[in-house]
Amino acid sequence: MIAVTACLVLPLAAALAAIPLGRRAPRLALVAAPLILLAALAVATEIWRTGPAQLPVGGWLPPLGIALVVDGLSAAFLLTGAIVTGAVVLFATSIFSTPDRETRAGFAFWPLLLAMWGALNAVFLSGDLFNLYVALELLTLTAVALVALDGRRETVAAAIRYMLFALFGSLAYLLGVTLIYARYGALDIALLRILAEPDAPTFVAAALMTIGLAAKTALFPFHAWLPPAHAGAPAPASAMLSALVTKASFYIVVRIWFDVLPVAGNEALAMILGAMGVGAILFGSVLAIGQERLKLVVAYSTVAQLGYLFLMFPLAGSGGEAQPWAAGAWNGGVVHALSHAFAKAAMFLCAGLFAEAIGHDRMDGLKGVARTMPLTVFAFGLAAISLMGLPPSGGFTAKYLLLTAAFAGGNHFFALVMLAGGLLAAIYLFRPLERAFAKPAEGSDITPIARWRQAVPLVLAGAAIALGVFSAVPFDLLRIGRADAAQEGLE
Amino acid sequence: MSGALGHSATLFALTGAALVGIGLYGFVARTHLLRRVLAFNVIGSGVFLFFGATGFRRPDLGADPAPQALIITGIIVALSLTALALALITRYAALSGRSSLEDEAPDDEAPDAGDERGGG
Amino acid sequence: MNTALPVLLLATSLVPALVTFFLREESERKRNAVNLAGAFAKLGLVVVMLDGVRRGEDYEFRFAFVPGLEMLLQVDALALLFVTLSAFLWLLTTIYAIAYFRGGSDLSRFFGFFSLCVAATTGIALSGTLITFFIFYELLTLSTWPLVVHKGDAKSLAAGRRYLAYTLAGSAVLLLAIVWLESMTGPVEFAAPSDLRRLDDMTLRFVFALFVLGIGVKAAIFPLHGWLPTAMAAPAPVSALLHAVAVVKAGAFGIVRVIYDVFGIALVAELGVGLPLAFVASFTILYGSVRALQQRDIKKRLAYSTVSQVSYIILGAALAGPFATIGGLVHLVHQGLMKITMFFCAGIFAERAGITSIDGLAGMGRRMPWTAIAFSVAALGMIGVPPIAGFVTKWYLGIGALQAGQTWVIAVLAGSALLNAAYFLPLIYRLWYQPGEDIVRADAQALERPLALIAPPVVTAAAALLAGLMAGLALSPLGWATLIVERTYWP
Amino acid sequence: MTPALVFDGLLALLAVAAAMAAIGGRDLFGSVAFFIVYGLLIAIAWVRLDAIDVALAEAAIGAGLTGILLISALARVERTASSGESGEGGRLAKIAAALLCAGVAGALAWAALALDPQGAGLTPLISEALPQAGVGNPVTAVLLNFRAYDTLLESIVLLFALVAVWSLADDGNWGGLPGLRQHARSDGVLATFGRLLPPFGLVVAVYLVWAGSENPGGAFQGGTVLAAIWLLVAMAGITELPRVSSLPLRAALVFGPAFFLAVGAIGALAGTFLGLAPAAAKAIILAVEAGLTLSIAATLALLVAGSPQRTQG
Amino acid sequence: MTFPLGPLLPLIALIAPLAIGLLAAIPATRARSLALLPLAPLPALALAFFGTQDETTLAPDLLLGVTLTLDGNARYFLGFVALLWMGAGLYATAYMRDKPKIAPFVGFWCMTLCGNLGVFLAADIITFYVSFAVVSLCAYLLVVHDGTQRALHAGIVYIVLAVLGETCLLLGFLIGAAAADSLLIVDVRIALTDAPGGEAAIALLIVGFGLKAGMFPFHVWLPLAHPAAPVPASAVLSGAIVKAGIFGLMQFLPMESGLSLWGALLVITGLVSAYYGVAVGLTQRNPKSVLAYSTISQMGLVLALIGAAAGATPADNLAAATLLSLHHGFAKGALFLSVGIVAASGRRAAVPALAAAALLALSVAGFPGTGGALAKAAMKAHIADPIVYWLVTLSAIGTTLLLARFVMTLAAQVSAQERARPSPIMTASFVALAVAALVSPWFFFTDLAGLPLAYSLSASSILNGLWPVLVGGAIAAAFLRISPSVPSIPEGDLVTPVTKWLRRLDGAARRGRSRLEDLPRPDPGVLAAPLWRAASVAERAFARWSFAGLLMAAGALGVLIALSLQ
Repeated sequence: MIAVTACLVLPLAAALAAIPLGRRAPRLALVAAPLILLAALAVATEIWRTGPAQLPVGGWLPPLGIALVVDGLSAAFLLTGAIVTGAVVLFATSIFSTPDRETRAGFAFWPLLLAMWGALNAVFLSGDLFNLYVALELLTLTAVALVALDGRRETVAAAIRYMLFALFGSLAYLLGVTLIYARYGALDIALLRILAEPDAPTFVAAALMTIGLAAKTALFPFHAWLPPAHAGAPAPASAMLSALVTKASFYIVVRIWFDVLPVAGNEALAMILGAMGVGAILFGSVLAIGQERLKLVVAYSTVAQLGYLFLMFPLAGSGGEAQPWAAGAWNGGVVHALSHAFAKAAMFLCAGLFAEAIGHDRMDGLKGVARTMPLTVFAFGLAAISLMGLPPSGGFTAKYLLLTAAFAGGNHFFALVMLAGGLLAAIYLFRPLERAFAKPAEGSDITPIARWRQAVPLVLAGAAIALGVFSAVPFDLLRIGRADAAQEGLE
Repeated sequence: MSGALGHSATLFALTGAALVGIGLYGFVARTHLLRRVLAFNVIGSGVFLFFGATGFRRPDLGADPAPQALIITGIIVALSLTALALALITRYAALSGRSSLEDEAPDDEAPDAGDERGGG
Repeated sequence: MNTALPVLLLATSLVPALVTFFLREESERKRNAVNLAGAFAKLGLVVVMLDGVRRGEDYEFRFAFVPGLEMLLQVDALALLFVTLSAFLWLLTTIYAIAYFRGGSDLSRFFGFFSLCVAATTGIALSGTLITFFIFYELLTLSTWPLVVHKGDAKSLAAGRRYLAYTLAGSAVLLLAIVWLESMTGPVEFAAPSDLRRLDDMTLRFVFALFVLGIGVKAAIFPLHGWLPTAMAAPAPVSALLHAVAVVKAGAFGIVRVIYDVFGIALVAELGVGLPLAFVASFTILYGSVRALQQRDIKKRLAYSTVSQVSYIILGAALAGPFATIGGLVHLVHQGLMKITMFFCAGIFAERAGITSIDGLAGMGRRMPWTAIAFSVAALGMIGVPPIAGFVTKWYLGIGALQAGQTWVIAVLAGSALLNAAYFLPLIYRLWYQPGEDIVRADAQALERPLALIAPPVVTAAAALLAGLMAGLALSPLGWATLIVERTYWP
Repeated sequence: MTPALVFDGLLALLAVAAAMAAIGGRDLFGSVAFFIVYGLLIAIAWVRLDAIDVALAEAAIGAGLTGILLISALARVERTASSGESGEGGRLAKIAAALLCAGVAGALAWAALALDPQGAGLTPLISEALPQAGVGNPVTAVLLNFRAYDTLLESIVLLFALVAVWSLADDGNWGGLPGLRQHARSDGVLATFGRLLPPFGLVVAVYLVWAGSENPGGAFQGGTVLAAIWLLVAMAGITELPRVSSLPLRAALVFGPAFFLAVGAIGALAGTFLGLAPAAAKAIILAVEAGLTLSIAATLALLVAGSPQRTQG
Repeated sequence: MTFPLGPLLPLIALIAPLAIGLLAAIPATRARSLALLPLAPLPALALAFFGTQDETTLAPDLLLGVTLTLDGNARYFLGFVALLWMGAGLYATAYMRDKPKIAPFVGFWCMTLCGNLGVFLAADIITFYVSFAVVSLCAYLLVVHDGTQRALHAGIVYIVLAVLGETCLLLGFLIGAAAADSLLIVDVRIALTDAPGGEAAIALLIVGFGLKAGMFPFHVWLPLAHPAAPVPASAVLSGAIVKAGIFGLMQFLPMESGLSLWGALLVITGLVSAYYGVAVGLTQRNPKSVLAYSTISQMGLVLALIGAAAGATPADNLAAATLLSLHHGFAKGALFLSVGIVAASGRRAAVPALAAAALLALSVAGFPGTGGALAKAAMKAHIADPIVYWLVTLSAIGTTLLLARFVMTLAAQVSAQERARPSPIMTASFVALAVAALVSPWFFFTDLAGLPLAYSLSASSILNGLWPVLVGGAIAAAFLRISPSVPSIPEGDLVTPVTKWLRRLDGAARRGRSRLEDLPRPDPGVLAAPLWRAASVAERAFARWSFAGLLMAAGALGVLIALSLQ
């Protein structure tokens, strides 16, 4: 399947080419982005027609070689990643392009961004646990580098703190992979699903991998590195970080628990992940409400929204017979991840535009910004709607599915937490919106922003809404090659 | 001969586990950033040793090449991460004149008694 | 053709909304043209459908979000009642708003959200399933908030904050109720009510209470009405269309849907939840009137009067006899006509003569005769003086209550009629019989300009008069309400 | 208790002791020194585990290169930051940390003991597929054929580590010379070594890469040696490391992974990504290895040199 | 839009006044509309004379289906009301010629007329209620037409009580219609007796209609409103509009089923009103308020007659009541006009007017030979209970006294200019109504009183009618000579104490509310602060790597333990 290889090769090739190209890298990125988007689209249509596919790299079948796996879940994340990164590339050309002479940030940004894109695609396509490790490390490396791109003291400190959490996470994950290999002699996900049994090495491996990936996904209580890192990074970088980088490690956790070791999972594990999710929603929201800087509000909102994703584990399998759709919670979690990607990317780009227009990042500077930057405020509003889980957004469809699963399964507590999360989100998201709609304070000169630059976040926010309205298509896409554990749950 | 070697595999696996434990202690407990990078490398080598040992349980068939390849890849990745970490730490030291993060007591001032002085 | 019409009906206000958003601030003529065209088109469609539905056609549009979770736009007689009202009043309010805002700021934003809100109201009316209802219910909240904070000063921002606190909390409760119900019985469709027997009585009662709490916020039932008086900080066209017609009516309409189509009258009676609701509604009627009596600001007094009047509809629905239902439904239209007239006039008094408090009204009868006449007709109608429309509602509610054996209700009706007189007659008296200040105000002709500002209240006042006078007509609000009741609820 | 086991036991104990000294040491420079010793001990352990390739890599990269990086970082941090030595954190926190780390180690040990003593892993499969791999050394076969995709990604990781390190430079001296000015005396010991050793190093590196296909060795080990040589020459003041913005340098850095990726892409066009036909496998692998060695050498050297500090010579 | 069925005349009778009212609204035709005023009730008059009885006209689209019919008594009511409106209308054309605000006067005059006629024609309860409401409301506008402070005050009292009355009527109609499950008045009347809450409904209806008819204690608005209104309006108010209340009672009270309890109560209040009206009327100075109190007294009598009907054969009593109302309408209308004429005429020209007024007064008192006598005779013939019979006859004395008082106060109203002469149109209308008052009972006595004309001419009835008048006259003459100082009760007697009490109540409520308002309301921001502080302290802890690292190690062990609990 050429499309799958294209998804891998194109971003990496572009990343490599961007290093020597230096000043002309933005043009290269503008050429590469649509191609990769096309490739992702081709992958999606391919599996839509012919179902999930497994492609052994180099012709060697697992367990010897590495197999690329393409199913609904991976295609969905590939496509979302492509759209978000494409938009970020388009947006970044207005910030990181210095035609006259090459600057440090201009040189470093493009290769790192394209490498990150390659790493993301590698994670979404790989079917081998160790290969996932290497791809995850490339992703973390580029992410840390992008966080520190500003070179200010706070961002370097944030990058170091991110690095510490990430190092622990990767070591834990690596240790888990070694134990799995030692125990089963295989690293391929499809093979392991057959071989896996609930015994000591598997438990230790699963525990280490779960906590390692939880740290990389910044799940509460290991979330503290995310806000300073994502708020410190430049706008396009923080969009990529919040929207996609955290989702990659979440994707691996989903793969492990639903594809590889469903047999090892049990009620207690689901409850622990659920509890951490609940903690994330409540803790993240409370902190987001108190923040003064807009980017910190959006960053803490990420911490909170990630909590919803992990509610998927306790709720999976409790779809209830009354629902005409299957695996409600699993689908809800995934759709939430996708719509959060779109909405959060849009929101961070908007935050970037606001910071650029009013010169600083404090929220009280936003007064009257709706008059001068209507499109950006509209995009921010649409994204906020999706994050609050209000219809007609993707966030709502996801919340509805999770809620129905919660009620059908009888765990009303999670349902109440989700609703409370929605309300708390409304509080911290309407604070900036309210200032935007207020009358502009005297003497606040807001530098105008080009309309096309304001349109980019609007497209992303529109995608988040469209995901809610036209959610039938992604729903069918996700059904292809879905693990049956998604329906029966982890017990 | 084979019996003895078999035992050494488990021996090295246990050593690997011990090294991971020691490295983890250094990585978590010590606040000096360079010490933490050093500890990270100790854990890394511990993990690889553990992995290699489990790959040598059948001395008769020779060391399992797959773990070896993975370990080499792991070492290179560990190196890359260490290089980036060290560059960050040097840059941070140049910018802030500190060798540990603000919210953690620098090695010399922390009083021995009582728990850690938070804040900052 | 039958599936296209509901979508077209929705589009006639959705399309202008989206177009207006992207229009530049200066292109006033284009903006007015788009909105007026939308309004006329909607009115035309409504007339076509009125005829069609009377002849028994059914218009339906299904769109599956997630397979099994459907958006259903269904034009039944009840829906048309609400749509006709909102279409007719949208047209008038647009004309009024154009004149009112001549030379105002942020008008593209205003008209965009204005049309969006009407689209949401139409959506609520046409919704055929609980989920569709919730989606448009939320869209209404989101599209009305920017209108409430339109002025951007501290007062309207505080009003907006309070409005959001109430409505979003209400929507969370509503979502809780919907999901709780649908997790047991599968997606609920109004036309084909599923049997709710799967839940035990206690849960059903609790869910019904949640429904009423959730929707009650918008229907301004006591104690959930706090937001309505403060929302009066919004400009006049907003309080006219939204807080007299769209938002509160959507709440009342929602409760009618829940009682008749979700639970069904038999179940409501069996559960014995109808009576407590009637008590709450009656208390709100009296409470609203008493509070209105205490207000010195005109719009605040009208707001509390709205709180009291909307509960008539709920009372009618709660008593659930054929006559009471007709009374409730027809009041949906009558109160809309009368209340919007009064808000229009309040807006004119505030805008043209700078009068906001009741004492300021002294002697305005001579200076602004047409506005004063319209205001007086509407006020008399509210009191229930025949032949203006108000008395038809009181008549049917009274008969319905007696037939349902609840004689205490007519005492409430009488009490409320007296209270209405107590707080409206002084206004009329001041208008016509109290001598105005002697300082020479601009003569009457100068005040009552432009025509587009003065005509709407006169038209709606005339409509209220006609609705009462020609109540026997088949196409009059009463005729249509009777058709609804005979066709769907008591065949 | 066979003599081999005694040796292994001793070796393990020594390694653990070195590790504890490195971690617990009071003086930072002492800790780094102990770390390097620890690295060598681990290299010996790899030899005992009959994993020669890994031993080479551990010695060259694990102990050597990481050691150098640590020392240069220590030097720079000492110069700018006031770092003293003393225990930190309360006693309670220390005990909790120790307990938890022991717990993790215990869990690992418990898992290790629960493993099947006869587990053979992929050895049979690899030996069976070795003939089609085009190379004799099974480790190189796995690295560059069976799991070539891992190695490709890994090389990109290394390259982008350098890009990240470079991005931490000051905006002012972007495009300048990496690392600090070296001022070795022209007739000093360093200068003589700088002139004597390069030819030997070159030979050793080429041999390592060439031999890698049949017996232990390979691109990474060879690359490290080449990097060491280049650093020595630079430190000796004989040559100056090229500017960060020089095109040939960047081309060299990118060539290795780019060539590998190109091979993969061509393979994909022919049907399978990174697919090497058994006949041509050896030639392709060697070509790729050569390219990788070049790039890895350049990358590692520049990683040690660090981000550009100076704009002129 | 279905076309109305049945004879069209009733509809035209209602629409004609509205048309003229509309003319007044349009500035161009405003002057001519005043001239057309007297013609407004013409179609109604024609309907009264030539309309076919018991024919229903149905206009399904109007209101909730307007059905009009003309039963026995209604025909007479319609007739005399129409005539009275024509007379007053004629008078108004002259009275209003040079006065300001003609348009509102004509407009509301016509609407009140239309409402008044509607009350008599309505066959369904909704049309009746609407007409009744229109009459009440538009009458208010006539009362406050002059805009003087006194008129406005009277208006306020009037409208408050009118609204109370309307509400009572609405409740009564609701209970009746719900029980009868039909809108026709006939069915409602039958259903009222055994309806659930039937007694309450009847009480409410009595209060509602009684209030309109000036029944004690709800009469307080009448002496304030009638005098304050312009002369033609007061004539119509007292003459025709009050009769709407009477007609309402006749239509709705379920006489057939022998409603003894309410009948008795009605008789008592009727008589109390009669005597109370006389007592307070005597203290008044303004001739119009004396007339107003006389109306209260006369209407008291009619109420008593209707109340008495409950026991015996209701049809006869109601017919007698119709005759009584007819005569009172004409007489009271004429008397009010006379006040206008006397005020507009000099000493010399006033004499004939005063004489005519005195004659009318006698007629009302029941002096034999006048129309009043016949009406009184018809009334007394149908009162069975002897005590009531005597009380009624004695009331004639009171009436004579009161009207003598009226003539005295009227005489004082003669205008100062010697040569002032009232306009011929005014006198013509006054004379017409006076003649109608004196003569018309003669024509209708036979079929309304159910007695041969001869009965009234018999000696006993003449004597019966004569002595109370003579006694009354004697007392009046005595009073004239010694002219004792009569205590002056303010118009509307009970109103002043009640308003003072209400004002005190309102003050207390306002103070109570203001105390309620300044209760401190918890500000959500304050509550959230500790929560936010705790969260940020926790956040700083989580951020510290040494703590977070431990947490992760502990997390791994925790998950391991959870998993191994399999």
